[in-house]
Amino acid sequence: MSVGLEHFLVLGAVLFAIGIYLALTKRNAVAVLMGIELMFNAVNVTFVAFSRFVESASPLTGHVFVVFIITVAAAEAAVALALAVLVYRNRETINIDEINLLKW
Amino acid sequence: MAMKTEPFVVNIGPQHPSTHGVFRMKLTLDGERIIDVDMILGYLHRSMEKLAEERTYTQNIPFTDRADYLAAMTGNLAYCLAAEKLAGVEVPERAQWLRVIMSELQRIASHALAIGTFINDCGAWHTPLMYMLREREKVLDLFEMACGARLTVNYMRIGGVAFDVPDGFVPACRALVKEMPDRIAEYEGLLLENEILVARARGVGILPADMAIAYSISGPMLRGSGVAWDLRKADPYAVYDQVDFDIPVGTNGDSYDRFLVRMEEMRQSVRILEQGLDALPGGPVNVDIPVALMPPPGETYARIESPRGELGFYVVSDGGPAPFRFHIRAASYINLSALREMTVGLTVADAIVVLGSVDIVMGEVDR
Amino acid sequence: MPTRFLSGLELAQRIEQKLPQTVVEALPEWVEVQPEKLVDVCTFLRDDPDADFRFLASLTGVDRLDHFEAVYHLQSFRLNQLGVLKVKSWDHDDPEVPSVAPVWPGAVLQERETYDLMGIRFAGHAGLRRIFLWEGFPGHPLRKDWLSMPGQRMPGLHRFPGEPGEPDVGRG
Amino acid sequence: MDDSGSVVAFWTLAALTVGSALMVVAVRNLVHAVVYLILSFVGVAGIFVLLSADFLAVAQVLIYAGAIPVLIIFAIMLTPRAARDNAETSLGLPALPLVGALLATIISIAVVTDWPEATRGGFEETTSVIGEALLSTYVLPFEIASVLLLAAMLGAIILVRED
Amino acid sequence: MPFDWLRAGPPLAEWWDLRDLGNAVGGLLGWIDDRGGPSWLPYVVSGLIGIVGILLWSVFSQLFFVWAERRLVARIQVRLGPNRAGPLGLLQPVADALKVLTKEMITPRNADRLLFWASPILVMVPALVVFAVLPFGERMVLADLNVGVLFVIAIGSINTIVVFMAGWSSSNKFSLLGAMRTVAMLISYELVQVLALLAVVVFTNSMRMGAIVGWQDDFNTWIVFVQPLALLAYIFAGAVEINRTPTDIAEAESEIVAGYHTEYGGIRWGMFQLAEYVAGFAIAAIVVTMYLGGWTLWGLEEWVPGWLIFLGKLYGFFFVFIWMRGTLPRLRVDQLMGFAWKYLLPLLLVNVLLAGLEVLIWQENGFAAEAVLPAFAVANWALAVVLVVGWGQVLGHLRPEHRAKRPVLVKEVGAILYEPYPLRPGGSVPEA
Repeated sequence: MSVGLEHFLVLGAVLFAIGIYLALTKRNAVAVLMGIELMFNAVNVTFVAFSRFVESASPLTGHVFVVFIITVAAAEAAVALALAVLVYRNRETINIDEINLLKW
Repeated sequence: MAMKTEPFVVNIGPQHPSTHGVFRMKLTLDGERIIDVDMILGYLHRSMEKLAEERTYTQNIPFTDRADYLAAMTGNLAYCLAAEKLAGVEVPERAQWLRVIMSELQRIASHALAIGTFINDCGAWHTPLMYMLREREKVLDLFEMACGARLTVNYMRIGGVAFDVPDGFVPACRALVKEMPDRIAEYEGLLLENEILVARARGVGILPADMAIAYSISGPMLRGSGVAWDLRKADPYAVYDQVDFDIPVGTNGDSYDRFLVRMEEMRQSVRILEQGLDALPGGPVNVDIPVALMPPPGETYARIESPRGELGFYVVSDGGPAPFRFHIRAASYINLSALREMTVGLTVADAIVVLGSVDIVMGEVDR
Repeated sequence: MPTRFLSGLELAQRIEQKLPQTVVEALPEWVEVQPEKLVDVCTFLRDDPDADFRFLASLTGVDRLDHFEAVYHLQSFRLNQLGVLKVKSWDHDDPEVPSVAPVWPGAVLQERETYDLMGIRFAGHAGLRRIFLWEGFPGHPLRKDWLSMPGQRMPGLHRFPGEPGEPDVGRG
Repeated sequence: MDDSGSVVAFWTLAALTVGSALMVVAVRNLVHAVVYLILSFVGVAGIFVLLSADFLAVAQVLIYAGAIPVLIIFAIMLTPRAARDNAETSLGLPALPLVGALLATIISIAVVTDWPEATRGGFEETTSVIGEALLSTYVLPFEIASVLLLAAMLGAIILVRED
Repeated sequence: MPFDWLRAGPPLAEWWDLRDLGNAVGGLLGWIDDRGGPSWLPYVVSGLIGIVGILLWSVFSQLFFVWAERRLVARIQVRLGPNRAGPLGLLQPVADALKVLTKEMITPRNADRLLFWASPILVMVPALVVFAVLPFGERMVLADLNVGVLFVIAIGSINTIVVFMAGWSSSNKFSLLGAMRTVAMLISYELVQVLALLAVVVFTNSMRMGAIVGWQDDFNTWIVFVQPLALLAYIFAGAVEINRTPTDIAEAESEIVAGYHTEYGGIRWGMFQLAEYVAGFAIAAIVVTMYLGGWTLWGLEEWVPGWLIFLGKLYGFFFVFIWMRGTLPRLRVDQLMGFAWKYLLPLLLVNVLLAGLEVLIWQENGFAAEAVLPAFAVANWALAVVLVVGWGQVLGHLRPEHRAKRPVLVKEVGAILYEPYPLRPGGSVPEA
């Protein structure tokens, strides 16, 4: 029994699916953000797995991408959470069902 | 757009490391910032004023020990002054000087503890407290030598003091007087310039002079707020008019100033002690008074400068053997009036520092 | 220089000059004023440069069996003088005098204490609650008739305050 | 990767990661959800170690197990108690087939595609290579990312500032 | 072949040579290999030896240091300290441990049971795991990661979450206050830690702990000589991380009783206490490894076991923490955060820049280390003093309201000497 690229790709896919389910269904803005973070992680796993297993002249490019993703994710988390706090302050709720000012 | 956080109510006390007894502060917080303070007292209330109405004038002296149990001598003194004023008793010269000596020793002991616990409240890990307790121990040893008790001394009597001091007392007291200035200088060197202590206490809990007067604040707190007021000079009792000393006055009215004033007052007390030991005359230490002292009907208000401020006894006599009314004007209780004024807008950590700088004794607050 | 004791007679004279018909009785020891004028008198004494009583040294109440009196010891720092002011309330069941807390904020705690232990209500006091005893404690212990309160009420409680059960107010 | 240690490690870590991620969906308490999320992130860090990405593994722990949960916790604490549940919207049931379909697609692609697999083992030293790449080939994205971080920081501060 | 590095290097003396306990382990592993055991066995055996060794060492050190701290602080406080149980009171920690073990563990009714139960266990993890990358001796390291420095920082950040879990799950207001304080504080000081350690990495050009010690050994110097400012900042950040005065605001006894572990009793409280000490050892060990030459002592390690030198330095450094606890009051939380963001961070940024410049000058010109390192040391020490004092001046820590003063002495009563601060009553002096 051995572990190869497919194993990691499937793991990434499962994590991504869970993340997208969280983002789609959760009522709480913070929980939605947690789903998005999970999706980022799934993508990171995939990147690193490709970097490790796939033939390439500069295999560590995948790692560099992951570094960028982590950076951007941190920035995104900070802004998104600031938004959540702000929305709560203005609308007294962070239930995204009730945040519908932009609804057509 | 203000931050709408839920107000958060925290009970500091009645069982808390730094409420100095069973005092309870109900803090309403917004984050760490205090938006309201409520004091809840009475956990140590013993209804002394009612009990005193059932006992003779002499029997009431132990109550005054147990009101401000960290300054029993001054408590005794204030009550005896009131009773003497009411009954018209003259106190012999030697007793007067002994009263001054004991009061000043008591002031050193009480201020030492106040400074130690104050710095503890600022977050030191008991070290200054331990040093201060060492000094206090020496004073308590002297008390033990004089009257056999250390905390609730019951030493003063109406018309003098209970017993003359033993022969070894004056040399022992002189040794302490000789040693104390160095000690105080050492503590000042260690504490005054401590950057963290200054950062914690300077500018925290500011009480302006006019507010301090309006809130009936007295003692080191009042002097810390810049008011030069000391009953030992303003309304001399015993023989304070015959000793020379200075009143230390702070200028900014913050917690740090109160600490400074207490520190300097210890030094001034040592000065008074020196003069008192030199001037101590011979002679009797008390006068005979009837067992059931029955002062003529009337009322009196006698007050002294206790370590915590103006300690007053308002005693009303109806001619009987027991006081008709016995009211203690407790300094640290009334000093608490301004607590809300001083703490609202600060953080929890600051509130503890401010409370420490007020120097409350729950026995006196609740009585 | 010891504190000058401003005698009641002198004090009464000064008050009468400014606020006539407020002094009820003046003795060398103290001066009694009409309760309804108390706040005016106190404000006057506080702000008058000759009296300068900016410091309320002590506030307490006395149960004189047929009436209650509230006693105010006033101190001036600048002039170093002390004066004593009294007001009386002749309603022995429900004594009430005006609060001087607006004049001296230092009166807040002392009035609460006097209310708690003596039962004198201070009209105009914003937070007149019990302070040493708990809400629901029957009677006011410093009153002379406390041990034989009317209506067979007894001091003390059946149980600790806060425990479940009937409220203990006015247990008979 | 066919030694038994790697296989055991992979399955353990995969189970930890996926199990914790599922718990994030399942638990009702948002704070518990954050704790499970951290556990899941730590599992991902383990996966990174397995893939010999040591620098990324440590960075993952530092940022995903240390920094971002703190942000999330602060967001939770700054909003009221009532908003601390982890309930789902009515979209829960319709989302399931959608997510299932997506999952099936990705997995089929992953399995069916014939990836050009390399035969080399793990990396010896990743940190210095990443560092050099960031400051040579990818220097422009690197700078843009730093500007983005700065902008995000300023934005977050301005958003929640009390005027 | 696993653990080649353990068997590499010059053949040392026999396996029983105390100078290097790695010898014994290497001998054992070689013995297992020779007998043809399964390939995973050496991993498991060496891991177990390391883990059990670190665990036992940390527990016994903690017990000893509970006693040592009480005795030393007592000495600072002019009293005796524990002196009844056993000779010199040495058995006092044993008695304490027995008491803690037999006490009831109370769970508050409103506590979050899962997290309340898990926190005391998890709090040990970051404290202990750090030791995995720290070399106790030349080859005595459980896993000499090549990202060791980053690992240490990453593990430290987990601590934040555990403390928050403990405080939040207790359902106690003091705990929650303590937890939020800790979280705010730790994330501020994480940056300080990173920058302080980064300056070291710039010099050593490696994040491997072993290599950092090796660098100091090669150049016969300690990094503290070339990076004094970084050490100073790291000590402060370390004190924050392990909740010691002047930075023990997370469990400030006089304010919030015991902070995040107010509700814990019995052995659960004991775990927090143990973790606090072990984290303190970890900080001290990091300081010793990164700044104070690790297990080397200018050639003495040839004669004295390196791990003894390491432990000696570690305990010696831990004494600094005890000393701090005995002598300093506590800062307020906003002062502590202000100190990190306004004072330490700018200084450290300048420091990292300077370190980079120095290394650049050194490498580009190919100077000899013997010539260039003393020059750097002198320059950096001078600069550290200038920066610390100068930045303090700029921030106004030497303004009048920060300086000590004396009360005014008066003879006559009645005067009013009050001078208001330029600020609102009841408020505090605004930070510069």
